[in-house]
This record gives sequence, C-alpha cells and structure tokens, in this order.
Amino acid sequence: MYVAVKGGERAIERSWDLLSSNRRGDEAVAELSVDQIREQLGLAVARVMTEGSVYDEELAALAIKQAAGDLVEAIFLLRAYRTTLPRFGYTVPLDTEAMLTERRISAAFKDIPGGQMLGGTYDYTQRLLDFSLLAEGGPRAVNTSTANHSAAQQEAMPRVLALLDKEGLIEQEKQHADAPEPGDLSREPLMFPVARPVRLQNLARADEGFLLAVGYATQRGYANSHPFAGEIRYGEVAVELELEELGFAVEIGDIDITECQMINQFAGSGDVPPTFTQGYGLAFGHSERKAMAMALVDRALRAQELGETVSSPTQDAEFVLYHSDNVEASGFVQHLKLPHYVDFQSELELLRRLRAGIEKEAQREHEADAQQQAHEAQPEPSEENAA
Amino acid sequence: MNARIEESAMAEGYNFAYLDEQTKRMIRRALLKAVAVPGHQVPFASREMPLPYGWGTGGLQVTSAIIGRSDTLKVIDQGSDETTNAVNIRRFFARTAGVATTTRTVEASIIQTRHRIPETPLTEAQILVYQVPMPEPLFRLEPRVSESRKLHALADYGLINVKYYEDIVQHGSIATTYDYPVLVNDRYLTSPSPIPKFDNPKMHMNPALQLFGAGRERRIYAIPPYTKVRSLDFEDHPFTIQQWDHECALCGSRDSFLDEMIVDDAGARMFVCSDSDYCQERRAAQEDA
Amino acid sequence: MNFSTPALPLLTGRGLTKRYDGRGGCVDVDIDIYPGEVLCIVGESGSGKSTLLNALALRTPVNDGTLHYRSVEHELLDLFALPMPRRRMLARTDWGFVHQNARDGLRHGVSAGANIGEPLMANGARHYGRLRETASDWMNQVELDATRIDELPSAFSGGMQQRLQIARNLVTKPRLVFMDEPTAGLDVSVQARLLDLLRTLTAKLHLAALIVTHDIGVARLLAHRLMVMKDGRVVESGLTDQVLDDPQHPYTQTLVASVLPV
Amino acid sequence: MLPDKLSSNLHGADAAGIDLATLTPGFNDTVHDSQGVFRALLDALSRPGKIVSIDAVLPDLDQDGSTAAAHVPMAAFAALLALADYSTPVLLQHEHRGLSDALRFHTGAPLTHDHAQAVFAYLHDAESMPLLDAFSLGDPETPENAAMLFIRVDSLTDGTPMTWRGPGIRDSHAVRINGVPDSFWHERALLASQFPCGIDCYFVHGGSVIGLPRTTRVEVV
Repeated sequence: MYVAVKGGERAIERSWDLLSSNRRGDEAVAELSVDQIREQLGLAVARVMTEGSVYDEELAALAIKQAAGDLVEAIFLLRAYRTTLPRFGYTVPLDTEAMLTERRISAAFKDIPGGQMLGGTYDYTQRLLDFSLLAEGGPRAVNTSTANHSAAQQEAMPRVLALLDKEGLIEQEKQHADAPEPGDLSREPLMFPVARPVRLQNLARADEGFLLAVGYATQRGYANSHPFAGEIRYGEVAVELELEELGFAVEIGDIDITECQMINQFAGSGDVPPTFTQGYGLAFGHSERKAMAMALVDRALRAQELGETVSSPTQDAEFVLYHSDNVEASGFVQHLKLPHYVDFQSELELLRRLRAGIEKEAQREHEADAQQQAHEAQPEPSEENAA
Repeated sequence: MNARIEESAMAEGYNFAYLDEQTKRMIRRALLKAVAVPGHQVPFASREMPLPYGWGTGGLQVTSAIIGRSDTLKVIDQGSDETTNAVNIRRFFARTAGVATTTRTVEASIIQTRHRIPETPLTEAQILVYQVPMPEPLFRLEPRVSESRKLHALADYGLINVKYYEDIVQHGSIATTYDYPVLVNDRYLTSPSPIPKFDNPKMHMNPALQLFGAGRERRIYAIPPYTKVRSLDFEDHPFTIQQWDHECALCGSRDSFLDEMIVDDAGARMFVCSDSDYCQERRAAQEDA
Repeated sequence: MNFSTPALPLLTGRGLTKRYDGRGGCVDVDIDIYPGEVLCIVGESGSGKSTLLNALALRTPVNDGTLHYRSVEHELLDLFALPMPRRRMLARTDWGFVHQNARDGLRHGVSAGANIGEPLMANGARHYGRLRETASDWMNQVELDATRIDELPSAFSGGMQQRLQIARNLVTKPRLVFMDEPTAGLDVSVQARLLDLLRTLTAKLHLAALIVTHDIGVARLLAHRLMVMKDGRVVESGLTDQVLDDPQHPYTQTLVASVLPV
Repeated sequence: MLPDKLSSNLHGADAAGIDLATLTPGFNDTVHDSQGVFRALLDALSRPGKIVSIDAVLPDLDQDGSTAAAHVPMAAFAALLALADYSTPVLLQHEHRGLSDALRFHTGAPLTHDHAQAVFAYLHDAESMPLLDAFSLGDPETPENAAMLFIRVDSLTDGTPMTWRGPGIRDSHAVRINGVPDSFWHERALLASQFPCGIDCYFVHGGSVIGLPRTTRVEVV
C-alpha cells in the first residue's frame, strides 16, 4: 500500500536539532564565543564582511559561529540579514591616502616616501606547524597589545602611483567632471556592458577563491597584464556621511580596509605615448590576497576599453561577473538537491521511448534479413524438377 | 659576515635541508637530465615547501637537493642579501642544513638568486640556482602547455620572432626588458627567469653551472658551464643592454644595475647598486686605496 | 591548357580512406600530383573533397592507404612513417596551405608584414629590414597596397585577407600548395581577380597546387587536371577540358550542366 | 664473463631471496654520501671529459672468489646507490649477484632485461655492449626519458686521444679513455641527428668517472 511521503515538517525540525548539536560538538569542550571568533579569527571575519558586504565584525563573527565555520554559509547569512537594513544614503568616497596604515609595501621601488612598512604578515613566517599553539594558554608570543592599532602610523604616505604620475608615466584614475554617478549593484541588476565602478562592486563582493583562480590565470598567460604590486596598504580609514540637514560631512566611524594598486602593462598607440595602466582592489579588514586578486581581475576586465585583444575568459566581463558571487553560485549548484522527480520522470519516459523505437527497428531489419536468407537458401524449383 | 650555525640551532626533527631522500633523488635525476639537454624544461614532482608557491620553492628544492655540509650558501633577491625573502630563505637553510652562509659572492659555493645575476664574475667552483616563476618562454603567446611543448620539441620558434618583429613595428625596438628569452646551445628557447636583460650576457659561456627551479610550474632546467646563450634579436636590431646616465650614489659604479629610489614627496630620486655585495666590495676597495 | 606531365609525380596517394563515424570521409582514393601542375578536386559539399585535401596535407590521419612525396633531394618519403619533426619541417618549407576563410590562416594579433614574415622567421630569417622588404614585395605580388604593411589583418577586406594568406604561404617558395575553396565566400568580382592572380602565380612560380572547390568555373579557369568526387569516391578524372567538355560519368554531366555560363 | 644469452634468465629464477649473509653494505651515511656522489656526477656531466673522483666509502663489490675482471668499479656502484630507486628499472649487462642484491636491498630498484625500460644500465664489458639505440632515447617532447649508461672502461687516462667539444667545455678537451670500441663512437655519432633524443653516459674506472652527455661532439683523432 503506497504511503505518500509526508512528515516534511518533522524531518526539518529533526534536522535543526541535529545541526545545532553538530555545531555545538562535544559538550565537554567550552562553547566558542562570538568575541573569540571576532578577536582570534579576524581574517575569517574580514572575508565574511567583505563578501557579505556588511561591515560589522560582531555580526560576521556570529554568522561564522552559526555556520560552524562554513564561510560561504556565513556570507549568505550576512547577505540575507543585510536585506533587512534600511538604506540611509551614500558615504563620501573614502580617502585611503589619509589611512592610519598598519602595513604598507610596494614591490615597484626599493624604497618609497613614508617607507616600506612590513607590519604583521604571514609572508615571512616559515610555514612550519607551530606545535606550541597546541598548548592551551600558551606563552604570549609577543606583547600583542602594542602590535595592533597603536603601532599604526599617521605620517603622510603619498601614493606610489602618484609619484609615477609626476612623470606622466601612469594613467590616473581621475574622475572627469561629467562622469555619471556609479551604479549601485545592490539596487540594480547587472546589465552589460558594465562600467568599471559597477564591475569593481561586483569584484569587491566576489568569492575570493574564484577571484584568486581568475587572477592566477591572468599571470599564466590567459591575459597579458605584466602586473607589479605598485602599492598595498592596510589600516584604518574614517567613514564620513554628508547629512543634508547639516550641510557638511560627519564622521560616522572607522573601518579597517586593505587596498591594492597594481601597475600593469603599458598601453599606448601611435599618437598616445604609452603609459603604465592600473588594476585596483579593495576589501574589508586585512584581506591582502583578496585585494591583490581583485586588482588583477579588474585590470584584465579593462582589456576592451584599453583596446587590447580579448583573448581569454579572464578578460570576458560576462563570464567573470556572472559567476563571481558565491551566494548565487552556492545556491544554484546546491539547488540540484531539491526534488526534480517530475522532470526526471519525463526524461525517463523519453529515453525509454527512444530505446523502444530503436529495438523495434532492429527487430524489423532482423526479420527482413532472415526472410532474405530463407529466400536465397531455397533451390530454384524449376531446375530441381528438371534434373 | 660568514655565520656558521651550530648543529643545535638546526630545527630538530627535520631532514637535512628539509627534503626527504626520496624527493632529493628524484630532483637529482631531473637535474642530470636537465644538464644533458641544455635549456629543456624537465618536469619534476615538485613538493609543497614551507614557503608559498611563487616565492622561490623551485630554487629552494634545487638547492636542498644539491647542498652539502661543506657548502657555503649565499641568497639574494633583487641583487641584495638583505631583502626580506633572501633573509627568510637563508635562515631556512641555516636552520634545516646548518650550512655556512655568506653575503660575499666570492665566498659562496652555491648562490640562490631571484631576479638578478651577481655583478662579480662567477668561477667553475660555483653553482648559481635561479628561482623561476614562469619557465615557459612562450607562455604569453601560447599559454597552453600542451601546445608550447610541441613547439619546443620541433624547435618551431617563429611565434616569438613574430612578437619581436611586431614590437619593432609598434615601439621601434624589442619591448622586452626582463625575462628576455635566450636560445641555449643554438637549440632550446629558454626563460632566463625575470632577470633584467642587462644580466643576459652574463649567462653566455659562464664558468659556473646554472640551474633553474620552477616549483609551482614543476619544471627544472639547466645551462651547463661554457654554453652558448644568445638573446633573441634581429641582425639589424641587435640585443643591447641598458646604459645608465647616473652612477651609484654610494660607490660611483656606472657598469652595474642601479636601483632607483624615491627619496622625498617631490619625487627626487637616488640611484644605488642593486647588487649590495658588489657595491660593498667596491666601497671597501675605495677605502683601502 | 597544355601541360606536359613530367615523368615523376610530386605526391602519390594510393587507396586513401578516411571514414568519420557514418558520414563524409573519402574511400579508396588514388591520386598523383606532378610538379608545376594545378589539380582541382570538384564536388558538392559532403563529397569528401575537403577530407581528402586535409589527409593529403597530413592534417588529419587516415584509416587506410599510402602517401609518398618526392623531396627536393629526389628522395621518396613515406609520409605516414615520417617522424613528426620531419613532417613539420616539410609543412614549413616545401608546402603551403591556404584556408577557405583567411581567419583560420592568419595571426590576427599582429600586422600584415608580421604575418607574411613569420614563415621566413620560423625558417631562421633574422634581418628585420629584409623581412619587411620581402613582405612588402609579396604584398605587391598579391596586388595589395604595400604601404599598409603595418596594419592588422582585421583592417583588410575578406578578399584582401585571402591575398595576405596567399602571400604568407608563397613567401617560402613552396613546391606544393593546398587550397581549400580559396575564393569561396567572396563576391564574384573579387573572386575573378583573385583567380586571375592565382593563375599567374602558379604558372610563374611553377607551383604544384591542389585546389578543392565546388565551383566548376574555378576549376575550368585554374586547373590542368580535374577530379570529380561524389560520396567520398572519385567518379571521374582527367584533363580539365576533356572532363568538362565531354563528361562521361552521369554525375559529372549533371554537375557540368548545372553550371551557369561563367 | 657470462655471455648475454645465459644471463637473460637471471630475473625470474633467483629473484626471491636476497642472501643477507653475503649482502654488500651500502653507504654508511646515506644522506651525506648520496649528496657527495651526486655532486661528483653533476660536475662530471656538466664538464664532459673532466675526470671526477667519487670519494664515497664503499666496500669492494667482488663476486665470490672470481677474478678482478668481475670487480664492479666503486664509482658505478656508488652512482647507482645514489640515484636509483623503486621508480628506476636498472639493467645489468651481465648477471652480478653481489651488485643486483645490493641494489635491490639498498635502493629498491627493480632489475630489468628490457633495454627500452632501463633508466640506468651498468655495462661491465664495453666490448660486447648492446646497440645504443636498443636503449630508450626519449622522444622530442620528453628527451629526459632517455637511459643513462655506466660503462666500465680499462682506463680514463691512457687511451687513444680524442677531442671533445660542446656545452660544458670552454673550447675543446683532450680525452684519453681506454677500452671503448670504435663501434660505440660510430653509433653515438649516428644518434646526434636525433637530438634532443639521445643517450647520456658515464665512463667508470675505480673511484672515478668521466661524463658524456648527448650534447658532446666527439672527434676521434
């Protein structure tokens, strides 16, 4: 007797319980606090904020805890929450030159005004597992309190790329007066062809893994951008909002960001003298790999506007921008789990019909051959009688 | 500074020079075949190292496979022993192999380098190990490795000449200034690694053995000593190297590669030898004189 | 069209068979091409003529048959046994291959001069000035304006790109050129001038050419000898005038009859 | 000397046990000895014609009580110990129990009779050496897959003089190897046109080697 599959609700509730118990893990182990995540998993928080496109360290930490460390799930939680937030307006463009920098390096020059500032980085740690961290409450490696913001420098740090501009060697990212307001990707859907400001918004919230792969490809010949890390800076920047009633901008807070400017292959033709070109990347928190990959992809996507031949997918805006968002990608890839038995049924039926048809055809041919042979095997009736 | 690290300071629990013997044997066989077919990229099973891909893992694995207790190691990046990556790699070998290290080119038996060839001429007793990001000289014109391999197999190098012909059409001269491909032993087109073209002539008929390690791309190749290395050019657009109209602010040299440093906001510049050891030696000599 | 066939053929194919799964391909074709001779293979689309051309030019492997080529040193080479490097060398020096549309036969990222000069550079030419002279000389030979030597192929019209492709293939003075529908897709006036050019060049350079076309008019204008193909087989072959004026095979007759007077 | 035919059934019959009692010891310091041997081999192949001594400490490899002729030069044994492993089939021209047991035990290298499979080959008797092109020559895309031969010779210093040129040699190098048949040089010259395919060899005598990569041009004076 066929029992229809019911009990969906019970199954879902049961799975919630399972989920929360899996997330909690062994009760004997102290529960992970949101503060611990925010303080000690800051780089994960930075990624979730960047791709979740909400700058709130606590919410991002909460999302990570709730998602049991699955960052793509956490990003999704933050994006969904973001929808509930009203839009006050647009801030004044961030002045990243006035950044309180904690780290600032350039690969293009041995030394730069304001100095190369190594700051805290994994770059020169030798990737040997440090087993001392296994011990709970291990020795405090270094007096970390001094290592955070207080070590940041306020001293003027002019942009390396501005120095190149003094000799007119690099195209400048100056906004010309009549430039239209940049679109807002969270309000209007992506419509091609896409202006660079909107492309940058897409790349800013794009999945870091995807950007990394596409950026890597541009270095291996799938675009031809000869990148140099012109400048990478990480630090604190003030956020200001212009309030109509006051008529001037008010600082509403500070955020940590990482900014990367790549110096790329020079472009120029007969009449226009060749200059270096730029790729730009920006991300919340200390997200250097993201900012660098973004700058590589940004430059690759500018191939068309710089008159370069578009020869690879990394330069194809539709390919890159339509597939960069991991909330979309994760959703659509995993939607295949949803029941499809109605469609599958129709495919099944078609397949059976086709196979049946072929079998019938083969059967018919077989009979025809059999008749043919039977006909040839018979001796000519006339001769036999005559013999 | 010739620091000998005592045995105890070496990281305990790690193989001599980090790699296990099995991996060393595999790399050593690849090195011998690389020497036998100068300029040909020999694939090898490159291992992850405690250094990111693209930061010198190929050079690290080659040095690790050839280095012995009696060797003296020098490591430079952009020509200087003091750059952070050079310091990092030198310390790595001090910890895992306990070998003597030096910053003086003349004292080193093995020199691992990124982006420069030392100004001081090398001898037959030395081995130069290059860190190589992109071993395939044709990658910008033909990114697919399956295709570029065929071009090498057949010495079918029309493609790169077309690029240089076109450079001359567009820019009046060949527009490659670093990683300038060379023809080794009149047969293999080879990437010298991203050294400035200024250094290319030093590769020709060099008394020292030159080994190239590309970790991320998993290739090893070699230029044996006293081997013909010719930079690609046209007869009427011959290969030329950069001449400076400045001299080194510290040692006055005019024939070494100079780094340009921006000293103030107004963009004032200063030029200094990129090879710190060479500059140091010249200054020491000038003081004695 | 008088042409005394010299004793030894340049290229000899016997029993050449190439089957794709169920459709197209060519079956059991015998063929000889003599130095300086222009041989046209005529057939409708799907007749297997392009398959045969690509098989002869060693661009697609065959299922069966033999192919021999007489090198400039009068050495008879078994092409199917020739190691890859020798085959590639042959393709770069002795042979040319003109594609139906120029897009497949040109390098679009570089100038016309670079396109024409590339085969010479691949064979070791190292003098920029002389390369340019040769390239502009060849642009004149194919009736292109040599002052446009530095323009990209995309700046040239379809017919002009085809001339560029022809120049790129003839610059190394090959002994045998394969042409896949060289004038197809061009409007009639451009076609006529291009055919005229091909005729003068093949004669002047004493060039053996194997031309595949569906157009009887092209065959009549260019070819010394003709082969008619249908469903992968050679149904008729012989001197051009004989075949066209007195076709024996019914298929050839319909083919000839269906042609509008050129 | 066992003629080729007889030794061909070597592999199957006694592959089973390695007689530990008579097993010849390998390097006493594998890590550093292997490194030293390798550097000597690298130097020899980088500078063809140069006589390079291998100063690893290895016992003599004698077959039980047989004449000196059966004695495998230390340089060949050291080189195979340093380079061979499970992934490199080794071919011995003549059956040599001591050497094959030592190689199988210390390096795990499989022994083979198929010349085309051999990554390394020890040729004890240069006069009756197999044809060069019986070995793998590599192919144009992977010339590194060619075999490497260790050829025992009577002397590295008092043979008829030859002039070597090519990579690794500033201009030319006078080389006096004794005990290599003319047929070897003739066969090798024929392979030159197939570069990058070819064969790389070491001539071994006692504790010394001379390297001969495929790029070296040999002029028999």
